[in-house]
Amino acid sequence: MMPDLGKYADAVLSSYAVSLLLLFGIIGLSLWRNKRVKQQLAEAEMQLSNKN
Amino acid sequence: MDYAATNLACRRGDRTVLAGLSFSVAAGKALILRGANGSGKTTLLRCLAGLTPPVAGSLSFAADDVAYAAHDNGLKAQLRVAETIEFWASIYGATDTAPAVDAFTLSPLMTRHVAALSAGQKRRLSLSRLLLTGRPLWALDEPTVSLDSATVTKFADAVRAHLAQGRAAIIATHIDLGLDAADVLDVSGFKPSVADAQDPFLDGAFT
Amino acid sequence: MDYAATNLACRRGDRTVLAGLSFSVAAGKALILRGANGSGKTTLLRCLAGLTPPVAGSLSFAADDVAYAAHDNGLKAQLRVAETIEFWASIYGATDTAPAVDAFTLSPLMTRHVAALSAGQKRRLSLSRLLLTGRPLWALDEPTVSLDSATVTKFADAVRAHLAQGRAAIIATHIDLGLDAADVLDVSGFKPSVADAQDPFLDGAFT
Amino acid sequence: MSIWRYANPTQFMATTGWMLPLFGVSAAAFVATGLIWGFFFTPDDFRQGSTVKIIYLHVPSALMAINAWLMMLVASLIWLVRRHHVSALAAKAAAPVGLVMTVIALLTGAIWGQPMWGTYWAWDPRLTSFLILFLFYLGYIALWQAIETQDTAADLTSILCLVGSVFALLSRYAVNFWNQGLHQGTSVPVATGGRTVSDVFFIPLAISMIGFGLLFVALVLLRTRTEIRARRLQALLAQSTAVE
Amino acid sequence: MIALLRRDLVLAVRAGGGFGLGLAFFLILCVLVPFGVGPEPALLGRIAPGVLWVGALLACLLSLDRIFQLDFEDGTLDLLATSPLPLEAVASVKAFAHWLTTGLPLVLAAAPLGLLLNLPGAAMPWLVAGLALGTPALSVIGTFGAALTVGLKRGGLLISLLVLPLYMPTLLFGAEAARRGAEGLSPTTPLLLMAGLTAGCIAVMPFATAAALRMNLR
Amino acid sequence: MIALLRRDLVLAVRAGGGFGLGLAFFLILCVLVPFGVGPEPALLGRIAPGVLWVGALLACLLSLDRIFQLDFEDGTLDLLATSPLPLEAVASVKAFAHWLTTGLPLVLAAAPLGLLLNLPGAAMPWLVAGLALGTPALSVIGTFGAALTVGLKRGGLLISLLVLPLYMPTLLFGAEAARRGAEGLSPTTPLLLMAGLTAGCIAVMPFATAAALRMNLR
Ligand code: HEM
Ligand SMILES: Nc1ncnc2c1ncn2[C@@H]1O[C@H](COP(=O)(O)OP(=O)(O)OP(=O)(O)O)[C@@H](O)[C@H]1O
Ligand SMILES: Nc1ncnc2c1ncn2[C@@H]1O[C@H](COP(=O)(O)OP(=O)(O)OP(=O)(O)O)[C@@H](O)[C@H]1O
Ligand SMILES: [Mg+2]
Ligand SMILES: [Mg+2]
Repeated sequence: MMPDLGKYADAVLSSYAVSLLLLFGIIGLSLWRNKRVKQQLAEAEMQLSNKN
Repeated sequence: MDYAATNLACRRGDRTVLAGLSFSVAAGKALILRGANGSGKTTLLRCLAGLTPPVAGSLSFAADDVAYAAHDNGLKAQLRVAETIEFWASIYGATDTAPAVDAFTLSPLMTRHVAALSAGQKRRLSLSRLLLTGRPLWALDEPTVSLDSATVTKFADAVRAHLAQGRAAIIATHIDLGLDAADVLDVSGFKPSVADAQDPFLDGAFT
Repeated sequence: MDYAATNLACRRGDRTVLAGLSFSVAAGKALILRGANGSGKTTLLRCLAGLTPPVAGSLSFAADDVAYAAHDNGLKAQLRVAETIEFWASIYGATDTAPAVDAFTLSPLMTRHVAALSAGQKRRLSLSRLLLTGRPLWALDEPTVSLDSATVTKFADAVRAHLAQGRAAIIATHIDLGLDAADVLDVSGFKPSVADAQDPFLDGAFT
Repeated sequence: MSIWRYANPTQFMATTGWMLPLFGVSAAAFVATGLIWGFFFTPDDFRQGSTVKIIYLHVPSALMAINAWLMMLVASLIWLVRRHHVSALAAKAAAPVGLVMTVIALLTGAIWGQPMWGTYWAWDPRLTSFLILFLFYLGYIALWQAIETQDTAADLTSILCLVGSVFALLSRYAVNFWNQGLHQGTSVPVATGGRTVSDVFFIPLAISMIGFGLLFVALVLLRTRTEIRARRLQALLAQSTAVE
Repeated sequence: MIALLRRDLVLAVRAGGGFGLGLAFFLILCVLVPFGVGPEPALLGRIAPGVLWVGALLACLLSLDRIFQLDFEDGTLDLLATSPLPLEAVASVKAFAHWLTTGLPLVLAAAPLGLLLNLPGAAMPWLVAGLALGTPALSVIGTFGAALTVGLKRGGLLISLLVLPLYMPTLLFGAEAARRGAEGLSPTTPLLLMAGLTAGCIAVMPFATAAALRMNLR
Repeated sequence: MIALLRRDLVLAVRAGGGFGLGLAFFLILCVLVPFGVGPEPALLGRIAPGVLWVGALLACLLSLDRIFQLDFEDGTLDLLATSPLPLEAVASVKAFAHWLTTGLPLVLAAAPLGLLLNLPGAAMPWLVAGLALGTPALSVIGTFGAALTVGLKRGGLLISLLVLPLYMPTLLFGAEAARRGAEGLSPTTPLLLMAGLTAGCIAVMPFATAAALRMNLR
């Protein structure tokens, strides 16, 4: 299954590893922050509607 | 000429602080702004001076008519008193600095560096700029801060002289200046509702 | 315990501003400093707080007994109100910040950044530090600047409570705080003569 | 109904609510197809050996790094001219994504450089201008972070984006003038249609490029939604303390 | 406007800043570099134009944050903004004052300092010409950066981050001109390009600066 | 003391400063130098240790004037001086906070940036070791310089002038260690000397700093 990368295996694998790490990093960060802010907003709206 | 504001709303930072405020100051009159700390006096004055555009409403005068004096003195510690006065005189194209110097008894201090003035002396120097602007509407933010009582009286005299020339003043202050030709406006009464905030993120609802 | 100064002379920059000043404040009493702008109130307070050593004379108390509040607020725009209070609490080892917060009604402002406070709100925050110091002698330089009248009353209450604990206060101010247990000292009467300046270059004569 | 109604936060939230999953899923599909195809099912290049596989990451990310900045430029202009808040927030949301793309392009390029040119880094014009782009992203993000008042932050970053774009172009030109490079020229000139990469490499590369584009859109939509919510949260809190 | 310029210069001189210090910084850098990279004359000569250019840039950067910050903090900027002077004029005057106190001394000092670093004689006139043409752009661009960050305390390093990429073209043209001069090639093209760049900056940037100031004071 | 440290770090981060920016400056410098001196790898490799050291120095310098200046201007320094905290402790904490936000990021970033400048691999560990040992001294000495100039507005360039000569020994030892490393010689002697210097500075300078502060507040 794994293709033979020859003497450049290090370069190819590390570039894939680094890139995927960064991509998943930004995706994860975006999702996490989205969830957190959504929750905070919901709480704030709840509080305000209770107040009025 | 009247200086009027109609249905004004003003913002400070991200917050709409005042809304629905209207007033009119006739020539020769003063308007005293009252209100507890944080009620929006500074916000209003900055708006009148053209520093923050109003969120809503309109003003009957241009920012060029307004001489603004803020909480801060706007003085340079390294300049001498005389140099400071000359600087503002040439910015405003004023030729005669004597009235400004006399109104706040600055002549004994002229050769001092601003750094070596006491708090009240600094305030006096800062206020003297008003007489150099030649502008008809004074917008003053707690001008009497750290002035002693004799100087407060002198300051009130300067305001009266200004008004007597058919000009006007809007003054935020917590003390009584003893101006007879003064209306009082309490800004606490103009708290905005959420709808006044004019913020597209507060229209409609989403979660 | 009495807080006394004997024959004090104080310097500001290169200038000896006060000389021959003596006073004594009993526990539970306040001393109000009066004097025109530039008469030396700030100079005296800085000397009491240990920032400038006296040119002559002596103090019956240590700088560690003094909680000093200056003209400037000493606030950081980037910190929140709560963070500011916590910071000073831990510097002074105070465990309970509630009295400080309550005395100046800061609780609605706790989550705000200092940058987004009005002038009077900043002053209130700055004064709240006094209650965290736990020090017996308050040395306050025009503490009521830019406070509205309701807050001035609250502040006077705080001073009274402090005095009621058998402590003392020295307050420079141009307004009337309505403290009954207060003596008044006018610093204008202590102008130094040339001999008082204690400057070796003014002794003897040479040309 | 003009297109500008999407610049209203409520409208934007409603519309993107169902668009976002669509973009997300298709981005995942395209990126996965492109990269798996490229990594497992393409032959080695006769000169570059297996390192040619890096191209499926390097070129799409480089492309998106530039496009992200262009998108920010357009959004900034819209904010400055028409003052549509969503557009300012979209620019804010895009910057970190663009930054990540730039970093990926730089890192994969550097890793590729070692076997090809014998060095991780050379002061080649294209590489250099990418490094400058990286700095622009950093500055832009730092300025957003540093300013409290949201509208002011939007205004100032927009101006920075505008001025920065002009100077980025200028330095691209100046850099060329300064050093002739090692880096190969564009081999996918879309305008002329001719290309020097053979189909075996090109098809997965194209899929990957589309995938990165979709991924960018999906991320920007998601992050813009977050920014809008954060903004509403802030406005609610601010106004409730002002009104009370 | 002249009053503002005079005031800024007086302040620069009084505050222990002024002409002397930009220069002193430049001198110190030129002393540091040989310590850092070692004393071989040939090596120093090669890197001299670059070092002098980088030094000019850093001397500018070091002083940028003060252009508006002090005026902002003590409230003078509010007063200037409400004065009859248009903010564009304020921006230009500030940039000009900055150039007079930082750029001009560097231009004058470059020749003797070049000697210190073994700069080849052929490169000298082109280096000086480049600095003379380029430093005004540095001041104008830097003033823009200062206007962007004026509200922020401790903006010092943030300015550097924002402004340095904007300095890149000027630096490239300037160093290129000096290098071509050293190698006996004609440096007119980069110099002309740089002159164009500087002229453009002087014409356009004050408007961006004034806009940024207005937004920050709001 | 920990409260003060925490406050300083929070302020550094909030004000758009903090860890990132010292680093960004360093990065920018490493980008500038090749532009200035030209792109040849061999040349760059030779001057790399010197450039990185000079860069570390400048990154420190750029941020020095803010150590006390802001606290002085808004009156906090008066309040700190009358607080139970001894001024010596204030001085140490300020220096430590400065190192955390400026020196530490530089140490961490030196290796990757060395790559950018073609720094020979053999020199790398010694360069990093030198920076790790030397940057604390830079912060402590810089804090002293900041205390000397605290009363003066626009002290920025004056500080540089005062502090740079004091930085000289650190720079010399550091660059020497990196160069010896690059040439395969043993760099322990300069490193040991530098460690001694740093230890001495950390022990003694806070007293000088506190004394300078006291005089300036008087
Ligand atoms: C850090 C170093 C590098 C950077 C910043 C970089 C940057 C870029 C950029 C900006 C593009 C342009 C994409 C476009 O115009 O469509 C590109 C394309 C490309 N790069 Fe790099 N590159 C780097 C190193 C390398 C290396 C070492 C190689 C291999 C020898 C390489 C091979 C390519 C190829 C084959 C393309 C596609 C060209 C095309 O088809 O348009 N790059 N790179
Ligand atoms: N930069 C700012 N950002 C956000 N809100 C602010 C800002 N400055 C002030 N505020 C808030 O706006 C409101 C109005 O402030 P303003 O300074 O106008 O009050 P003021 O009437 O002048 O009070 P004072 O008598 O204390 O000077 C206050 O609640 C204050 O907390
Ligand atoms: N840094 C300084 N150097 C030299 N002289 C100074 C300095 N600061 C103030 N002075 C002078 O010292 C005198 C006393 O000043 P001080 O600040 O103590 O007055 P004050 O009573 O507090 O006045 P105010 O009511 O205005 O605050 C004044 O004449 C002032 O001009
Ligand atoms: Mg106010
Ligand atoms: Mg005083």
